[in-house]
Amino acid sequence: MTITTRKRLFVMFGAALLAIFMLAVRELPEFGHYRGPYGDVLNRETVYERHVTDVVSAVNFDWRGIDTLGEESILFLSVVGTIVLLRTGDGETEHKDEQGTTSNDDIPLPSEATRVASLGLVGPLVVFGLYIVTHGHLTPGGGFQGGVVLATAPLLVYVAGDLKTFKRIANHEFVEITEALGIGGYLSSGFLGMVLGSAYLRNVLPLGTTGHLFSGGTILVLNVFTGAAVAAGMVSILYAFLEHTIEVRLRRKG
Amino acid sequence: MANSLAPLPVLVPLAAAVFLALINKHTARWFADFVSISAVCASGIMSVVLLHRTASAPIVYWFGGWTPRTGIAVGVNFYIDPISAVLAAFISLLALCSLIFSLHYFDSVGNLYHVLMLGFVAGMCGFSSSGDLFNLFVFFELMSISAFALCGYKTEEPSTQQGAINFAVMNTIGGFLALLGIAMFYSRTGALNLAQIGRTLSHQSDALIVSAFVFVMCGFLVKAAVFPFHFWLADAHAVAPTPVCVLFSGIMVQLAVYAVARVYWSAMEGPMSGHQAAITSVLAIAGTITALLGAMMCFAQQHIKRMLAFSTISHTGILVVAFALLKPKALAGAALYVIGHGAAKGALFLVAGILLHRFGSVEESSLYGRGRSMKWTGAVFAFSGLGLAGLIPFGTFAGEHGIDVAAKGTSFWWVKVVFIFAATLTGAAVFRVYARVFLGRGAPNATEELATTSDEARETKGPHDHVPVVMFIPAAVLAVSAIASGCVPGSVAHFRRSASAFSDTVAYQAQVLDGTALQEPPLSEAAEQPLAAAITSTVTTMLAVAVAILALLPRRHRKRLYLERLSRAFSTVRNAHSGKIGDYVVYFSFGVAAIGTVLVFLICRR
Amino acid sequence: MSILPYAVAGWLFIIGLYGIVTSRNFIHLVMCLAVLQSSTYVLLLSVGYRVGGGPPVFATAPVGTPAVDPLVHALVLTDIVVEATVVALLLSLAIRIHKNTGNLEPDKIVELRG
Amino acid sequence: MAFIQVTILIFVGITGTAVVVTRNPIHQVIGLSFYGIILGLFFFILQAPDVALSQITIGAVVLPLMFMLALAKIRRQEQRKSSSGHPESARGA
Repeated sequence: MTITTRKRLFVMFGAALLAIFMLAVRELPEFGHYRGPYGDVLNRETVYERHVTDVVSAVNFDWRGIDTLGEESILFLSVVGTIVLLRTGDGETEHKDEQGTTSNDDIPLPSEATRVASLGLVGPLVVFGLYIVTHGHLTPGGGFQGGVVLATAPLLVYVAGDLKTFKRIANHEFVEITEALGIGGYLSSGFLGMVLGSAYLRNVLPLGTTGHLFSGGTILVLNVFTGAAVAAGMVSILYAFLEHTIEVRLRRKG
Repeated sequence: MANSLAPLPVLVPLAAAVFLALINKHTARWFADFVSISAVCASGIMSVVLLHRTASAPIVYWFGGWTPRTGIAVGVNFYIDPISAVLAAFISLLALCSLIFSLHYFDSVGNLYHVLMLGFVAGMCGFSSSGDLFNLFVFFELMSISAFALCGYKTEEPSTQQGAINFAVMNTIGGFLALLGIAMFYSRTGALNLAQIGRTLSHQSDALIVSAFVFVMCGFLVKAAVFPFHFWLADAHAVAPTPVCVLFSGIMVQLAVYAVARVYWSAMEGPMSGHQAAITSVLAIAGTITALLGAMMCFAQQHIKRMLAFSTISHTGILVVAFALLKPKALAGAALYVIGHGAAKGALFLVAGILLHRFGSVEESSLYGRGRSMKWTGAVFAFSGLGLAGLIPFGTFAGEHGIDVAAKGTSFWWVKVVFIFAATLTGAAVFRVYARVFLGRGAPNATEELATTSDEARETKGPHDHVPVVMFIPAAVLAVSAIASGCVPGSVAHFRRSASAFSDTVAYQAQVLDGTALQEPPLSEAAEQPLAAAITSTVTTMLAVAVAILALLPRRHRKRLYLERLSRAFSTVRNAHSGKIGDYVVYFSFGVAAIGTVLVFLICRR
Repeated sequence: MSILPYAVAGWLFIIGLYGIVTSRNFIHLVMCLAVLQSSTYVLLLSVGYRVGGGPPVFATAPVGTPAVDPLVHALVLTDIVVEATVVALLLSLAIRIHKNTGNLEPDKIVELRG
Repeated sequence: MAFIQVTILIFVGITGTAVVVTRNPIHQVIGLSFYGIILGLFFFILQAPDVALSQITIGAVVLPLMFMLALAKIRRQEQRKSSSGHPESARGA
């Protein structure tokens, strides 16, 4: 089929699809009138049961912790997949043939101001990321969000043009190990409940006082592991895309 | 907790995958092989133990110990009944065979292949045992992600990425369509647990429920490769590494049908009661088209892996028909069929892998007569072909017979003809390849049809002058399992019992939400005619051989029999399998729109 | 008016499909897939919304304050990570396909046919 | 439904459409980043701070960044191919 034919056909089928969808959502509860009961039970019980104040974190890391384990595994496997897909194959000589092309590299090295600004931001960013990760059970945020914030810190180093440092932080081995430790930690904390005679992912650690940093039992622990896994996973994916560019730029610098 | 084994078939492969990734750089290949094979074995053994335990009552396992409160499920549960346990055990068997087969494979790569395989196995095991709609989606994505990466594993060939990208885009769209459906279910019922959704919906059905079900179903059916969502499957199989194809074809595709059945019987049985006819007719038609189209496409292929892929499409069509009948008996047949077919198909793929290892090609014409020296390998190939044709006493025979019996007396008795057609053509394709490649019969270059793909790169290094034992044994084991699955005494009765428990919606909901144990369903033994079925199956197999012989005739004879014209007329259909992702998405939107419109119209008109 | 959020979700799904159907570039195609995916966020969050409800965080607000559904938030969080991973994988496939064929146009790469 | 919600929703629909119909991937990436921010705002208005935070970091920063890097990598591959009739391109064809 040509694109025009496809377009014509799709306008037809897409319209039908949208019509069915609209017919269906007419029957939904009106927007803004959530009826429960699942969410309401969670809102009511979480603080008493788990001594945490951010219900979303409790859902992710306790009520439905297995979903998050699955999701961490998805991230982990996709990192592995990206590395596998972007690996340099046997027959290729990627790194040896750069002399002729380095002049085409038009990414300018950053100015001194950018360098200072970016590197100056790294510290606060890391602190901010760690804060989000560790306070996930108290305020909005948590392992995912904090992990992503942490993952942007090495990128600032990259923007600052400090490629060697970036390479040192973001090289596959270090990041992969962090990633595997993050998800491995999540997996094995789950067994804690099992060992103590309850179910997998049972929250068996002391729950602490509501509102304190050290509260919520395994929720905090799982948050930290997730933070590590997400940060490492994101860095590894970005690094897999960047790897080649870095090699070239490092060589050009001498 | 007594049933603390329940999540382990998922967790053990996952833990092994993480462990291997952790030590990836510092470990030898043999160690990775060792770890992954033991993890898969452990997972399989635990599934078998679980299967044994489910004999008395299915296991409900609540993660985090969150048992339901006054009928409201607050956590996520695994629901393990005999059928899901058998599937999980079968996943492990197939994974074990393909891992052993890959001992010689991929000599050049690191251990990331094992990591992906283990993740894939974990995803499939989770998908087979989850009792929560969103959790089902998570495991769906988990197995998809690892499958995409495995599919694109041979990065050097341009066709590989095309196949993988078609696979990935279609399945991702399917996954998110299913998620839209899940959101719609959730908004109506405020629940994600299948049992609770079913109980809350009770018997109400309106446009919302029907389309939510259609979305979830179509999303999963994309993975099941049902017409018109099937296009990606042949592309993905043609390019994926052969051991991975074993898992794709042998179980991943079928799991999607299983999930649709699970969703239907745990949540949708009530809302759909009184409307079964609508579902049956829509799905039976889709399944029939899939079975016929897959069989014809299969016979038309020269590329052996692609041929086997289309054969999988055809057999999945049969499974969809079995589900469409909405009867426990058909379900029992389908479960048995999955095992029998998966084992036979796995063996066939592994033989294709052996051919690729020896000769660097899986193109029928270029392999002509080259397999003469490989008597045993050829025997495994032909033997598994008998399994595809549904010869007694293969598992496929018992399964197909079960489905036939269920269809008898309904207005869908004619599906038997479809089954015979599909079995004949898919079997004939295998026999034709066997005769050409392993016996050197027929014309060497009997085809003037468009050659589909160029030669594949070998997946292996080292000497290619013999068949390594580690490649042959898994193939033989799978071929033997294909026949063994139909011979286990009492297996049919056992599957029947499990299937009637599977389809007992009220008991399912009571067990999950209230914790009341199921009673043993009574064993209903219907009068059957095994003799007639046995004769049919023998005739079908003979037909398959006859068709294969016809295809081997010299060209002028085939011309006289109008076979040439037939194959030319079929080329339009072949050309629809264009390999263009845009086309596939158009067919997809057509499929969802058609199924949705028909079902909403049939069920919701007042 | 009250079904507007649902309509937007449906529209995003359809327009994403449209983009994929008509795409001439794999990178473009993957971005359309990201748009398609965002339809699930919009739908999920819309069905969990409650007029007058606060965020499901009870740090300052006492328990019992009307709040929106926390569950869909958790689902969307998972969904967002899934999106990022799928996009990463598809992009690496696209990079590979470009490396091997020098082409990014889906219709020009026809290795698999029939 | 509050006025602000309607406005932002319509805006979500429009930007989403714009991302799809933009055919130049580089412009599209900018659109996608913008779209991510709008979605984040919408989530914030729906009282979902967790999701909004996640959406803004991933949808508006990381995702567009991935696309940028992929585009850069592809451009580099193209340059290499054109600068020297490289054997690699012959391999693929």
